[in-house]
Amino acid sequence: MPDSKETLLEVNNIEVIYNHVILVLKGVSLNVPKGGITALLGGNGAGKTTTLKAISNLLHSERGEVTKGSVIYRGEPVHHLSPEALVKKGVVQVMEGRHCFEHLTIEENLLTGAYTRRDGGAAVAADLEMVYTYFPRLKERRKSQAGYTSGGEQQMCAIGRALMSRPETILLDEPSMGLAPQLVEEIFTIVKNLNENEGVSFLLAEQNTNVALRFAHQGYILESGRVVMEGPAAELRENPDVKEFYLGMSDEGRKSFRDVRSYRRRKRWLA
Amino acid sequence: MSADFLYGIEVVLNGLMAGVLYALVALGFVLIFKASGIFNFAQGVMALFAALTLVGIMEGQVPFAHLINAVFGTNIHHFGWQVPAILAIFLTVLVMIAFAWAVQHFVFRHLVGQEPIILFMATIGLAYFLEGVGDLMWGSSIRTLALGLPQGGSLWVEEMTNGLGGDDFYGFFIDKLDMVATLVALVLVAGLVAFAQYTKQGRAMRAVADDHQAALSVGISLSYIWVLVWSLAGIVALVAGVMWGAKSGVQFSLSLIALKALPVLMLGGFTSIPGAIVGGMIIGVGEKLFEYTIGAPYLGGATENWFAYMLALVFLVFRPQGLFGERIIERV
Amino acid sequence: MLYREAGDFKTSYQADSQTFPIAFDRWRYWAVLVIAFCVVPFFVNAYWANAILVPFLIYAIAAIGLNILTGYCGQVSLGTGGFMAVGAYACYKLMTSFPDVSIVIHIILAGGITAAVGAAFGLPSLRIKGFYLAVATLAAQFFLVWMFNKVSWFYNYSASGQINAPERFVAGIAVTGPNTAPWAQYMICLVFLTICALIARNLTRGTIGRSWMAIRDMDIAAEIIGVNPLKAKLTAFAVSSFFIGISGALFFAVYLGAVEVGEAFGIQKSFLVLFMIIIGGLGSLFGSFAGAAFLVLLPVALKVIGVDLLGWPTDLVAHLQLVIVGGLIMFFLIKEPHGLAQLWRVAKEKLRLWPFPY
Amino acid sequence: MMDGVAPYVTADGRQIGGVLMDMRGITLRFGGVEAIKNISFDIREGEIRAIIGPNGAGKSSMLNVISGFYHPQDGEVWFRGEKRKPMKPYQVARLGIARTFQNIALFEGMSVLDNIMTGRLTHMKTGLLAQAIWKGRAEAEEVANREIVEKVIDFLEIQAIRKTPVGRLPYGLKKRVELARALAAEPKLLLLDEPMAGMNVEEKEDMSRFILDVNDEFGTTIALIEHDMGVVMDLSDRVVVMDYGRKIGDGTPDEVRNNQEVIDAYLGVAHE
Amino acid sequence: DLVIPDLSYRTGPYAAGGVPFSDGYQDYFALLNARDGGIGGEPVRVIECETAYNTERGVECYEATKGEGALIYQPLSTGITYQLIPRTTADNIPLHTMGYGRTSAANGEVFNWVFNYPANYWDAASVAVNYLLDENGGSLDGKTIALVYHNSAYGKEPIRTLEDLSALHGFTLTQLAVDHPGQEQKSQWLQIRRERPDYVLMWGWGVMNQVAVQEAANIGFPMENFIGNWWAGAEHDVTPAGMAANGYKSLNMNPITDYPVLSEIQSLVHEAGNAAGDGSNLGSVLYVRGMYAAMLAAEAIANAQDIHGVADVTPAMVRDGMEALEITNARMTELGMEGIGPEFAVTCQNHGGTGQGLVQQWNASAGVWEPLTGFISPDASVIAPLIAEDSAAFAAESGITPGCL
Ligand SMILES: Nc1ncnc2c1ncn2[C@@H]1O[C@H](COP(=O)(O)OP(=O)(O)OP(=O)(O)O)[C@@H](O)[C@H]1O
Ligand SMILES: Nc1ncnc2c1ncn2[C@@H]1O[C@H](COP(=O)(O)OP(=O)(O)OP(=O)(O)O)[C@@H](O)[C@H]1O
Ligand SMILES: CC(C)C[C@H](N)C(=O)O
Ligand SMILES: [Mg+2]
Ligand SMILES: [Mg+2]
Repeated sequence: MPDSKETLLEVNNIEVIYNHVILVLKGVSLNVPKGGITALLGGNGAGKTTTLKAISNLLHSERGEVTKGSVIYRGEPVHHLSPEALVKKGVVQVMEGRHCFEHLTIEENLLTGAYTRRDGGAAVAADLEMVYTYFPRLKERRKSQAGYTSGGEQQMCAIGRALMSRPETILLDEPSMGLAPQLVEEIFTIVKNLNENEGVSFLLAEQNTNVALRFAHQGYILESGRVVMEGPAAELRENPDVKEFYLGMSDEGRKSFRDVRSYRRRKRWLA
Repeated sequence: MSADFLYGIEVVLNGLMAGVLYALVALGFVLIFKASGIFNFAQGVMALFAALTLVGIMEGQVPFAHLINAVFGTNIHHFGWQVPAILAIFLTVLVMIAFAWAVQHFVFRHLVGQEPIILFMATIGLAYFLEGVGDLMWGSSIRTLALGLPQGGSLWVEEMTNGLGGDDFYGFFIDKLDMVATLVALVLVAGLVAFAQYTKQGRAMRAVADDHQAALSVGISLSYIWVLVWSLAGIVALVAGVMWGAKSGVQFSLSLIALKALPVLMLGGFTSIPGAIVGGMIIGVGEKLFEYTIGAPYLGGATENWFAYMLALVFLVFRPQGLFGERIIERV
Repeated sequence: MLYREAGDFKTSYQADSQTFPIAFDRWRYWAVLVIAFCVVPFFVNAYWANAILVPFLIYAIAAIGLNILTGYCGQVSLGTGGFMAVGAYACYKLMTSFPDVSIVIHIILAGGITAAVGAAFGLPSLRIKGFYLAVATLAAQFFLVWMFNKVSWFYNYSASGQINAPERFVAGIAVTGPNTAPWAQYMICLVFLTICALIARNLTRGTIGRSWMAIRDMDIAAEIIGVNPLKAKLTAFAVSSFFIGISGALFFAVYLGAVEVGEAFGIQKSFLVLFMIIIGGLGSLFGSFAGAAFLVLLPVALKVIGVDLLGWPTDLVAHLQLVIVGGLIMFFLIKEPHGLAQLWRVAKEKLRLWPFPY
Repeated sequence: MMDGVAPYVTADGRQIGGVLMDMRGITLRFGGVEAIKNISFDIREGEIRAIIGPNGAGKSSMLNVISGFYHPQDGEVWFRGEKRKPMKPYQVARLGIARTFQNIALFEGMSVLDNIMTGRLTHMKTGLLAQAIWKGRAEAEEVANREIVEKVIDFLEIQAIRKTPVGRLPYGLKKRVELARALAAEPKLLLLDEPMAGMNVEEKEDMSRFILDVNDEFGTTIALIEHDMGVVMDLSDRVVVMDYGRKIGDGTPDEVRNNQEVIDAYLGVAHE
Repeated sequence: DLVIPDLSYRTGPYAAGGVPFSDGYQDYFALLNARDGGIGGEPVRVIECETAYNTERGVECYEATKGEGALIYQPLSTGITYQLIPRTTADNIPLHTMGYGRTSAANGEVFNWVFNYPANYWDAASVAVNYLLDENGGSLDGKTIALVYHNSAYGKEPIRTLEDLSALHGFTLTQLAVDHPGQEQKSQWLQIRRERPDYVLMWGWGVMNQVAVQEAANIGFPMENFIGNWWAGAEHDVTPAGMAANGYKSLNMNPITDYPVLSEIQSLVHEAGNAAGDGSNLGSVLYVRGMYAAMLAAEAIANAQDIHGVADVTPAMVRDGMEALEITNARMTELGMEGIGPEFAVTCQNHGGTGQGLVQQWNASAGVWEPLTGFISPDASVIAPLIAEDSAAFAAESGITPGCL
């Protein structure tokens, strides 16, 4: 657990509507403590991505709107800020689905990450090296147009790009998606290192509950646009419902995917 | 050398220069397309508007005089002063920057992340709007642009080359205005290429074109980038307006020069600044040469418009992204 | 609740895929048809026919055509004016060469000829995409106009290159020529529009429509799941041009009666029809109607308000009209980028939820 | 069946037939990048074949070769005992090969139902004219195919979103719709590129169940790329492992799991 | 009251020409209202309608105004004229296309409702050639004339006449088409520079005119050998080229002088605040032509009032007035427009007037068009058969039996 109880980012009871008619978040509240790693869990369509976009103000371009509630960063309301103003304040989001700049090379992609920085070329170059050490694969492909790299390479590129802005808070949307297992571990290790060594705070939406809860300090579970459970990660990990539905463990430990068939049907019935 | 051949060369030379004039218009398109994926239909109207504004300011005309007179029953037209050209150009540039800001603030800010065709449509709305505003502001009569640009064939060139052919060769004809335009265009292109390739803003601009959302997410200010490029495009439009306006007077039809720029864009590639100039030259030479060798003698003339497009079309079949355009990424 | 889906259960897939699955919509649709066919013809006068209804009906056909190509198949075309010209000149040549054959057949044949020309100009779409293709279709536009202007065979060698529609009859009633009654003009266009809309509806809801939309949304994926892009694109070009050709024939024969190619079918026409479908809504038949109505009516309405009601000078009104039309286009796009059709859909969704806000 | 490879029966009693698809010495280059280097493997009728490997190993490229989107510089593709001529992707689809994509490739402008109906395109044959008239043949065909699609919809439990435009769906459901579209084609061979990326365990379980059921009930052969080793190891009958475009392993899950090269290149230290 | 629609264009590519014409047209009626209380005591009501030179809007304007009791149409566009010919004929409203439109409408037996006096395009071609004949001592043998024309129905009108004339007089005719809008004419003018024709004739409108004048100056083509038709000879066509345009010639059907009527308009209309436009066009070439057109309409209406003995005439009566129109020098002088046009009389057979035109020349330093010649007559022996042929074809095509009403 991070020692400070200071809240960095506070989401108060927000409601989000898409296209004027589709109500997606129905009053979500979150607290991201300074220097902590907070996991946002939940099934498909629970509203994780929407929550992150509401925080980083990227909803606008998807015809979504925050109609109620407030987002407070360091004690200041930020929901009227533009996304780039938020980046300048140190909040950067890694979007779901990679969103690399296809026509730019991997290296140019990474450099755009440093767009808001004012600390000179040397520092940027140093960080570029850092990203390359995290993701050697990117170094090999640095001159390729991002559009022609593999899914995983693009994912690395998106994460690397966010790191390039030297943020103090990172909103990570499904960082592990499409990455090979050892890279997943690696990414979370990076998250942990940044968190511990540089004090970067994280809010991460993840489907890979297993890993996420292993690295996070606390977690929220979202279902159909509402927070249904919250607490320290360790507690959540032990919660029987979480175990069953998010970690895929029953009392006997992990089941084989082959064996869940009939069992799953029953669960649905009950639900 | 035979006169026919020499005239062929003359046609090529003039085609090159005409191409440069097309390129001046195409440049504005490229800038905006490169920075936002917006196919700016209003580029031609912007050229008209910029030129009108320049003339209006120089002549000390009262903007919106007609409207004011109609509403208030007054009868004002002129301030009664003349503004020197340099100052007027400066003021016009300011107007174009204000215009860029307004466009971004009132329109495109609200359309971030929309599909290209929607953005294109918005620029069509903008074209109508700006055309109306231009008319309201400065009236719809033909104006003469008195910037003192040189006009007419260069006698020097004509005399130097007179001896190349026989009696029925009169030396090469090269318009002085075209030479000035070429010079200006080259300077512009060099400057813009440097800007786009070697500056941070240039890179950001290309990023924005690829993905608005992602650009926002890394902290690129779309507003800033867009105001910047629209201002640049506005200035380029002013240059184009001045050059074309010198030939025809400043009038509505100036907005139609956009049609001459489209094949250029297509051929050069929508995203390439050098492509605009090279494309312009190829189109210019191609259409003039075709008209000279085939169009006028055998097809009854006036083939230039469609030939330019056909030429570009044929090019595209082999290179769908144009000569220097960014490769269209096809992946699953 | 005024408008509801609840309680509207379908018991067969057939019923489920009908055009208006909601009973209320179906009623409204029939009501519109009845009014259009049985009421309007008795009231239409020359002004309404010539200034508003006939152009609206004809542009709606063209818009449906272009919407198939651009809205459904995703191929942006700026050749509409040229293709309308093909329809018009084909119709003219047929009318003057075979005066005894019914004009209805001529118009349909004109559509067919346009379809062939359209498919030929659609060939480059296999390689060229997006705005590049849009600009490439301008080659068709300029070439066709030039050709109809240059080759005197097309205008029967008349001195000025104008073509004039001779008088023709359907069931003994003049539908072209100066003595056509406004209601007859209106009816023939309405009948064509109704049939075209039906065909378009049928095509877009079935296999062909889905392959078009697949190509539009993601051409590579479409090819990988089994859409033959050549076939899909060329049929889209052909079908689209068929409608556009019909609208061109009607435009010439029934509406204007005399045209000069550059003026009537110039590049402006291509843009106009494209604006219609974008404002109306890409990929929506309703949008084609809405867009055509919007762009035919708005200028007239503004003029009537400005000049006739407020008594402003015409030039001022004309300039303001540009400002307002442009402003409205931008305003609508900001409010709803997917056009009037989408605005309508959202309104319906809201209505359905009413009185709750969401 | 073909190639004289003996059929075998898996532990859970499924019948695995002969070779359905045989990739022989495939090499694929993009400019300087060699994405696939001389790889051979086969897929047998009725089996679930996994392809795994680190990011950028060339897995997706391999699927693209199979579906005819990439044309290898070298190598042969044999399908059902015949050497396949160079084909356009849509021709491949007509052979009965359907797939899903790593970066979801749904038709965003269409409803879920229409998206899935596109999966039936290869089966629908009425001509333009009949469709223009609609009543009669076109409608009958539409209804017949709609019935099949509805079965798929039921099967994947997405009835509720039938009419929703896919653009509005969350990631996981999109993946499911993509699977539905592929299934609707009733393919011989189903290629799945990371079908479970971005899903939580519960959803992965659902997805696994669907995959197994398709395989079981319809006997569809499946080739699958996946990074979740739990899923791969549990579902697949045989696994190909790729690294830097090379094949570094091929065999049953257990064989692969214990292959040192595979562990070094991909699995990393002791996986669960 | 007497309803006169004015289908004008004050926007779009041809606004520069549309504005002064419309100003003159309306101001003259305003003058009649202010000075004489209308025509024959009946006030005139002008309804302006903006067409933007666009045929569909022209049709819309026609339909919108005809119900008001419109007496006569003057659309100032060949394209719109072609739409209106069948419509006005069916609706029995006279159409006056002064110096434009369908040339063969001069045959009043076929085109009962259409008038194109005092001259048409074929006349113009012939007048230009006659002028050149005059310049060259009666022979154009061996000369070359290039025709630079707007690639539209309008621009193509004179071709057939010029072809006939070239056969007759032995000059060589080169045709150079310029596509709308005509901003880029380099090829055409390079060709002219190469071929050095003796004369260049131009059928242009809109931006094409300004560019052509500039390009001619650029290649150093002698301006006095460059002659535009009467739609390519207004002030705004030459001013953008500045001094370089000096000496450019054009046809005109209404010489520019200080007509007394202009000062009347100035004092009774403009100073009373009733000017149609901003007042800046008063006395310009197209303004005077618009005014001239209005005068011809007013005279026809007055004629109709005389013939039928009612003040509030109908369109059919106006047609009768037009067919009986006779413009004499005395009348023109009386109206304060001495010499604004040739004397002519309209008959059922001839709706086209005498076809006379004059040549004027631009004096750039003074900024005025100076008449160079008096009215020149066209060669009726060439024009008449052409008109007969074309109108006969039209009559056959549309099933009209020629005859007077
Ligand atoms: N642009 C949009 N328009 C309309 N509805 C949307 C839009 N984007 C998302 N939604 C809806 O909002 C809900 C929440 O979606 P969101 O993407 O936030 O879920 P998520 O938790 O991130 O899911 P996943 O794990 O699948 O990414 C979903 O039901 C989805 O249908
Ligand atoms: N069209 C292409 N042009 C150029 N390079 C390509 C292209 N397609 C793939 N590559 C390159 O080939 C390599 C293999 O890519 P592929 O997409 O097959 O990887 P993958 O195994 O699917 O990886 P991941 O697990 O990350 O999806 C990558 O390095 C990629 O950059
Ligand atoms: C009427 C004139 C002003 C000339 C014009 N070009 C026409 O249409 O004929
Ligand atoms: Mg998400
Ligand atoms: Mg992959």
